[in-house]
Amino acid sequence: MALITDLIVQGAQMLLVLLLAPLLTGFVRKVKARLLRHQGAPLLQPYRDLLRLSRKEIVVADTASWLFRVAPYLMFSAIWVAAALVPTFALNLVFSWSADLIVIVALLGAARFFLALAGLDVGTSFGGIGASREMMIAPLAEPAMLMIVFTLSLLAGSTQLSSIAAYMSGPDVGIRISVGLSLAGLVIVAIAENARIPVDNPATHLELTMVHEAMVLEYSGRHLAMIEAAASLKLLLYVSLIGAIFVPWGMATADQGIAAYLVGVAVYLGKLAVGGFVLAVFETSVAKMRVFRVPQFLGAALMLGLLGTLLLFVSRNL
Amino acid sequence: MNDPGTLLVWSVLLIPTGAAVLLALIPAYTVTARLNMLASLLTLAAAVGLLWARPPTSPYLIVDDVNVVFIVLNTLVAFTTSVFSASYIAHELETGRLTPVSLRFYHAMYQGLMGAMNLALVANNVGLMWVAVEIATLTTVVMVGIYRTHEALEAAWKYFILGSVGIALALFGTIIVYLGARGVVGEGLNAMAWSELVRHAAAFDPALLNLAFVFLLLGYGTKVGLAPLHAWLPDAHAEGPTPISAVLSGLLLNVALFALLRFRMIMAGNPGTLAPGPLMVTMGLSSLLFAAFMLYRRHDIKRLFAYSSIEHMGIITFAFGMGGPVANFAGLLHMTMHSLTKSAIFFAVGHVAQAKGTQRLADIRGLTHTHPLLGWGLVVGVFAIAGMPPLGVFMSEFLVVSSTFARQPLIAIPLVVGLLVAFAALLLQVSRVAFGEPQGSSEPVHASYGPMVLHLGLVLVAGVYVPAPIVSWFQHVARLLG
Amino acid sequence: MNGLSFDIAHLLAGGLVLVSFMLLYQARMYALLNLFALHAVVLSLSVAWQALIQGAPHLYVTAAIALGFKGLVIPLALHRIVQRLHIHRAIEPVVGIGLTMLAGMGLVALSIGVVLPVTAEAGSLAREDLAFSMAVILLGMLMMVSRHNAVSQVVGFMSLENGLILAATGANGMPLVVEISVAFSILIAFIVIGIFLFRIRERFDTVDLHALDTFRGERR
Amino acid sequence: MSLAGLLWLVAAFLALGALALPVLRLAAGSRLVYAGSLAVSLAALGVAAHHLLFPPGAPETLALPLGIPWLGAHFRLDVLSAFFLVVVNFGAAVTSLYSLGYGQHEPSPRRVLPFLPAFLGGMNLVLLADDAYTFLLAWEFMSVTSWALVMAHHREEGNARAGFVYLTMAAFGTLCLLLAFGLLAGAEGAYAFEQMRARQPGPGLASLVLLLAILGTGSKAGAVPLHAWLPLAHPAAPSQVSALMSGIMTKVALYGLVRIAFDLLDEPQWWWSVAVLVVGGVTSVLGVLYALMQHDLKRLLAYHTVENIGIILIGLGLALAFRAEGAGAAAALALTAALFHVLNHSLFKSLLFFGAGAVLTATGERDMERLGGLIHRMPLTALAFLVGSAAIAALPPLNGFASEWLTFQAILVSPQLTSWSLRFLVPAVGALLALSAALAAACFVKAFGITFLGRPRTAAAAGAHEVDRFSLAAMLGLGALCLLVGLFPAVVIDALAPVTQALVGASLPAQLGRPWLTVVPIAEGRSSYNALLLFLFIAFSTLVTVYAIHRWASHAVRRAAPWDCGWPDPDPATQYTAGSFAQPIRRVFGTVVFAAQERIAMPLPGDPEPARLHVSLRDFIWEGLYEGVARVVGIVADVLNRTQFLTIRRYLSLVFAVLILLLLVLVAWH
Repeated sequence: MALITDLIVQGAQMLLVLLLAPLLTGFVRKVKARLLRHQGAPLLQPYRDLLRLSRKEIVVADTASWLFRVAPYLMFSAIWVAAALVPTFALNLVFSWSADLIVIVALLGAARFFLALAGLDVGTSFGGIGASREMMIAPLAEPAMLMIVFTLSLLAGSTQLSSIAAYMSGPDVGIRISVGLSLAGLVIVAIAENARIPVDNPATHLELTMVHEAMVLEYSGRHLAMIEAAASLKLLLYVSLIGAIFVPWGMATADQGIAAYLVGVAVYLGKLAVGGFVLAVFETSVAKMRVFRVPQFLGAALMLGLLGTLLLFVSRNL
Repeated sequence: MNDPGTLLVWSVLLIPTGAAVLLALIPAYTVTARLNMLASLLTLAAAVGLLWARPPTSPYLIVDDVNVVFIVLNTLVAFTTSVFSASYIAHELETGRLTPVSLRFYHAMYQGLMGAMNLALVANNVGLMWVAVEIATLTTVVMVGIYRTHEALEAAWKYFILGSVGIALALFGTIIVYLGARGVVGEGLNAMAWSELVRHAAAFDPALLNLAFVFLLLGYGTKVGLAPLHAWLPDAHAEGPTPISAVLSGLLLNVALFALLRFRMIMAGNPGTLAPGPLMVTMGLSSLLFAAFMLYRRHDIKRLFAYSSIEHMGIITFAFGMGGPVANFAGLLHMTMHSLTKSAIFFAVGHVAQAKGTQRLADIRGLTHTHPLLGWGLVVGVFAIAGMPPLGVFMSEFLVVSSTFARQPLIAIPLVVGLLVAFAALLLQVSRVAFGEPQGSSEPVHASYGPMVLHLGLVLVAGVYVPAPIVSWFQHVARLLG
Repeated sequence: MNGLSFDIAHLLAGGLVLVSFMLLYQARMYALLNLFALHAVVLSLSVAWQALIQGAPHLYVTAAIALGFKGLVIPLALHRIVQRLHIHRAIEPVVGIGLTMLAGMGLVALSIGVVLPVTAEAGSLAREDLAFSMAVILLGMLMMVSRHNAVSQVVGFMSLENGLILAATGANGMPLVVEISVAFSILIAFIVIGIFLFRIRERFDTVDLHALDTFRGERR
Repeated sequence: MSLAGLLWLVAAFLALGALALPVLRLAAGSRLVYAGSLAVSLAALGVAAHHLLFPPGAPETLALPLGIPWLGAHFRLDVLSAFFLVVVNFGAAVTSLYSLGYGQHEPSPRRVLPFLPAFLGGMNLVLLADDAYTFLLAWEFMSVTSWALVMAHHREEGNARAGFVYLTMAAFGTLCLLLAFGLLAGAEGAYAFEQMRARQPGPGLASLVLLLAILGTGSKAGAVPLHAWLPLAHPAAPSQVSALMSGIMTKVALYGLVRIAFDLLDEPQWWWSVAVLVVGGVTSVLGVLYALMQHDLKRLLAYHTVENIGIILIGLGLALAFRAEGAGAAAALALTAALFHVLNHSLFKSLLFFGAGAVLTATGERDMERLGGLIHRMPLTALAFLVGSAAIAALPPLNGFASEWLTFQAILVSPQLTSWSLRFLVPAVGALLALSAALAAACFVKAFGITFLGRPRTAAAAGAHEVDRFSLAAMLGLGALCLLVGLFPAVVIDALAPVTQALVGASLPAQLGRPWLTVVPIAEGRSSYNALLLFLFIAFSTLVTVYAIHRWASHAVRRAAPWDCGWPDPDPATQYTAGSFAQPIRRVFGTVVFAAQERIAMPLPGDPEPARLHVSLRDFIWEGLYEGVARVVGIVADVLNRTQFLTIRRYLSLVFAVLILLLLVLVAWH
């Protein structure tokens, strides 16, 4: 019985993230548009896009191999699973203990791996440029991410998101400089991973400025739909990750009743809205940087992570 | 002459001498070549007999744990070399580098050399030993010059002059030893009989012994080819006939070193003496390092291996200088392994030089492709000499290095450096010679591979298993060496 | 052993060292050869004296060899070589004569210093003899390395070897002395022959070792 | 009993090598030899696996009257050697299987077949040796035989040099180990490992021993800066040999380190781990950076071996640190991670080298710039290579990720350490580890993408064909194994428990008993990883996606020319190349590490010349260390060589000088 409910909750989260992801993207776009004094597309536009794409026929380059057609499914499901493993509105989901934060990062890495391969598959220069730049950004982002994980696990004594969230919501965390540092680092990593301004511009089609878009240039139809969906899932994932770690309040636990779950969902929606708004504001207020400025940007994240760790040692021993 | 031991030891001495006379008389070289082999085989048989039946010690002759192994080794290599030499000189006659006349001379001298070396090994009287070494030197001088080429004669002359000085110094050392012994043992023969000297060593005047050892170290050290007394050695090896190079490296150096060991034992028997260890260690290290670096700039394949002989004599001297049961055992083992391996290498080199018609390293390439057996034989030989397992030298080097490092880490460093430098040099040269795009003629050479294969086989076995009696003899000698 | 015989032996040995010094000093070829003959004569005297006081008749043989072979035959042979090969008269030393003499002094001092710690029971005569013979040997070697000219190098080697004979005869009752002296005579004969009519002259018109060393081992 | 059996199998290997030449006279000679080595290695694998899974109470020992006379040759089979025996012999078996097909393309089998079984025998012997002499004998024998294999294609450009560098470095390592053993054995020569365990050197000497051991084993395993031989030698050898050397032999070298540092040395110092950790971190990052700069497929793989050695060294270093501080469980975790990675790397590195060999036979090319599009012509090889790439890039749920995850867990428990320098060092090492992992992913996107994807760059690549069934069987089998080991890491972890128990006196809690086979290294609440569940999860969601797409989305597919932003260019030269793929990373890291410089030679206007991009990289380790040493040796050799050309008089003066010197010494001594 308990298992059944657990599975139901887990499934609910999977559906939830899947359904909310395009909405978040749409929300961000809307806010950005408004900040730029545009009318902006309606909130539900991303859903419409996905539907339209999935109805179109797909054009596959004749030099493409089976990998080209398999990659979107793989990356989509990998990111979907990763997103489903991050606590959103409830803690201690049934599958959450099958993977900790490191695994989630690795899952995203897997998705990137296959997408980059797909970019190289057709054998065009744009695919190559996208793949190689994507693969430059990742090695810079992952150490920073690990440093953040390190800091958190030092604090919470765990790499399990549920445990971390429980600890952060607990009484004995207090205000720590390390937490702030890792938050800043995580934000930078999230921006880079989601190909947002200033690292990358999801809206552009000016070839030299794009990374992610160049990589998926050859995709069309339902494949493209899946890739878009995966992208917005990833954004959602990071927002909810930040939420779960740094604003861990209002999340339901297994033993509480259905009401708690509803509260959790409401709080979660709030978090998403705030996150999306902040992101939109940030994106509109900065300009995209040159590709080879990105290393410094991410290096800063790494420094923040290391600093957090070391400060933690100090503060612990003072 | 009644007991077998005496008979055997005399035959070890007389067979070569008689053969020498006989060979000097017979003109037909095919016959003499076979006779040479036969005589060497008989000597070997007699020597092997000595393993079981030893003669009673006389003031002149002695067969004991110290020399029995080396007598057998000496005669064995003498025999295999004679086999190799038979096929070698055949080719030399075809090419006309040797005339039948000079060949008669060659064979006679060969047996004479063997007799002299055996005498040096079995001599109990240190004066007699000195005489034997001198004769051996003179015979080799003549044989080095046998090609009568400009270079050969000059090499022989260099060898002759330096050797004579060495002889003189060694003699002076011997005289001083006698002076020291005279007061204790009493005047006359016994005062020069090694067995007596060792027994009474403790009572000698240490100052005299020290003085003697200095002269002996230089005198016999010149023969051993320790740097910087080595100058004659590379040219003598390079310019003489290859069988002589094999015998020089394989045997004569050993014999000279053996003479030095006899006196080392006397020194070890006397507590008051200045420990000869440091002297030998220094000489050994200098030879090792010097030769190791000299290996790099060589252009002549025989000279290359001549320098490697200097290197190994250095290692052996070093081992005896370190002393102690392990190092001394290693030294003795290394002497044996080196003479087997180095002669095998020279067998290969001789045929290679004949096949390619040159001794220039630069003109010999891709040997394993053109002459597989020769090429791989050379490779295996070089690996053996470089101390690669599972070949015998590896064991002795293992023992030397490890025991040295445990006792004197700082001394072990230059030793290891020298070994590594020498290894790299040999590997560099051999991988050029044996591999890569073939150069030079590739028609098969009619060679006798038996000796080479036999030697390398023995070395291979020794790396894995050393027979118990040899071990016990060596251990006894190691104790005597202190 | 009574004082007088000791003194005489001492005198003769010292005389040998003196002659070695004169050899070192000498700069003219013929005079050098004559001096070497003198060297041999002094040696034979000392050997003969040793034979007398030791009552070892076989040493007379050695004395005779020294006198006949090294006192007469070899010097004459060398005379002929010098004539035959037109060796210019002067001997060019590597370093100045004076310096060489100085080095010689140092060598004598060294040999005495080395022998000093030898305890007297080895026989004082033996001890002194040892010192003197070692001095002669070292001086001989010095001569070999300080002369460019092959003949004078041979002379140096022979004086070295005289020192050996002196030491050998000085050691009472040493066996094989005669054999050794014979062996050495043969050795010297080889050298002289080698220089004289054997390869050297045939191939080089001078015995100056520069010519002999044109070949310095491996060609570059 | 099983020890004796293993020794017989070693003998069988050697006999196989000895018989190879006569057997090769037969038509199917090479097949026979490979089949023989397959059988022997399978037997050895069985024996070793049995000993590992059902360990008897005490290790088996055996002494033969060989080797050093008064000592004899000692052999020992304990769980540690059993584990490495499993790794070695499994690799040997797979390689033999692969060679059944691949070996047919060998141009000079007479230079390969005699040495390959001997090489395998030597590696087995190293793992069984229980005294210094036997160990070093087998160790160096392994080097020599593998050198002979490197020289198999001796007429190819640069192979002789590769062999020279390789064997010289091997000799250097052996001498270092020899010195280490000399210290352990002491002056009286207690060479048996049993005696060494009994008599421990003082802390100072022990540290010296450890440093020498790191030098000795590191030079064989390819730890920076002693790695230079590896990228030269591994590509030079035939591919199945490259697989053995990269996948197996380096592990045997690490076995030597583990044996000395964890077994022979008793009281570890905490700073030993600093040495190992620094070496490991630097090795892992530099290795992968070097790899990214390569365009020779086999050399790239060789450099990746360097990287993985670094990862394993990090694990070992952590284990040393925890052991020194007496944190048994953590030490067990780190050691398990390291050994697990040993197994994994042997699996996927063999697989990748097999793939490279397949590409080589199919196209005759090793240069990625001349390949491409092979996935169309060699689909199965491509699939296997893809799995291997994903595994070495540490993607879940494959095996590479499992071991790296464990390593990260070990890093995350480092706050237990009391030493400050370690506390600060370990996070940095962790960052390096993450960096190298991410770079590895980039590198294998490049390796697989440039080689197998895109359009063929040469006719050879276009005309490629799938390889024979033996090779495919070996590769696909390894690929399946990579997945299985990744899905069930608990099995391996439990198998490693006795090993860690024996070495650090503790072991991870048993994993197999847990629900859903979850891996929980320390505690439920702390961290857990369930590859199986994750895999099912992903599979499920993928199926759901696929179903949904095919249920509701359109099925229309149109094949057309690539879009490429409207300017598709048929010339395959317009694709991204290996060099251009690595360009961003080269700009970011290379400018510092390799002093990378890019120069564009732009032709004058009207000049039909194409513009050229010149990229210059410098290998500072090679230039500084190796060429420096070579220069010094050369100078000394030149100086000393003058003594070859003196006159006789000068030689005499030398003798005279030595004489005077010795006499003076004598005087001084009195």
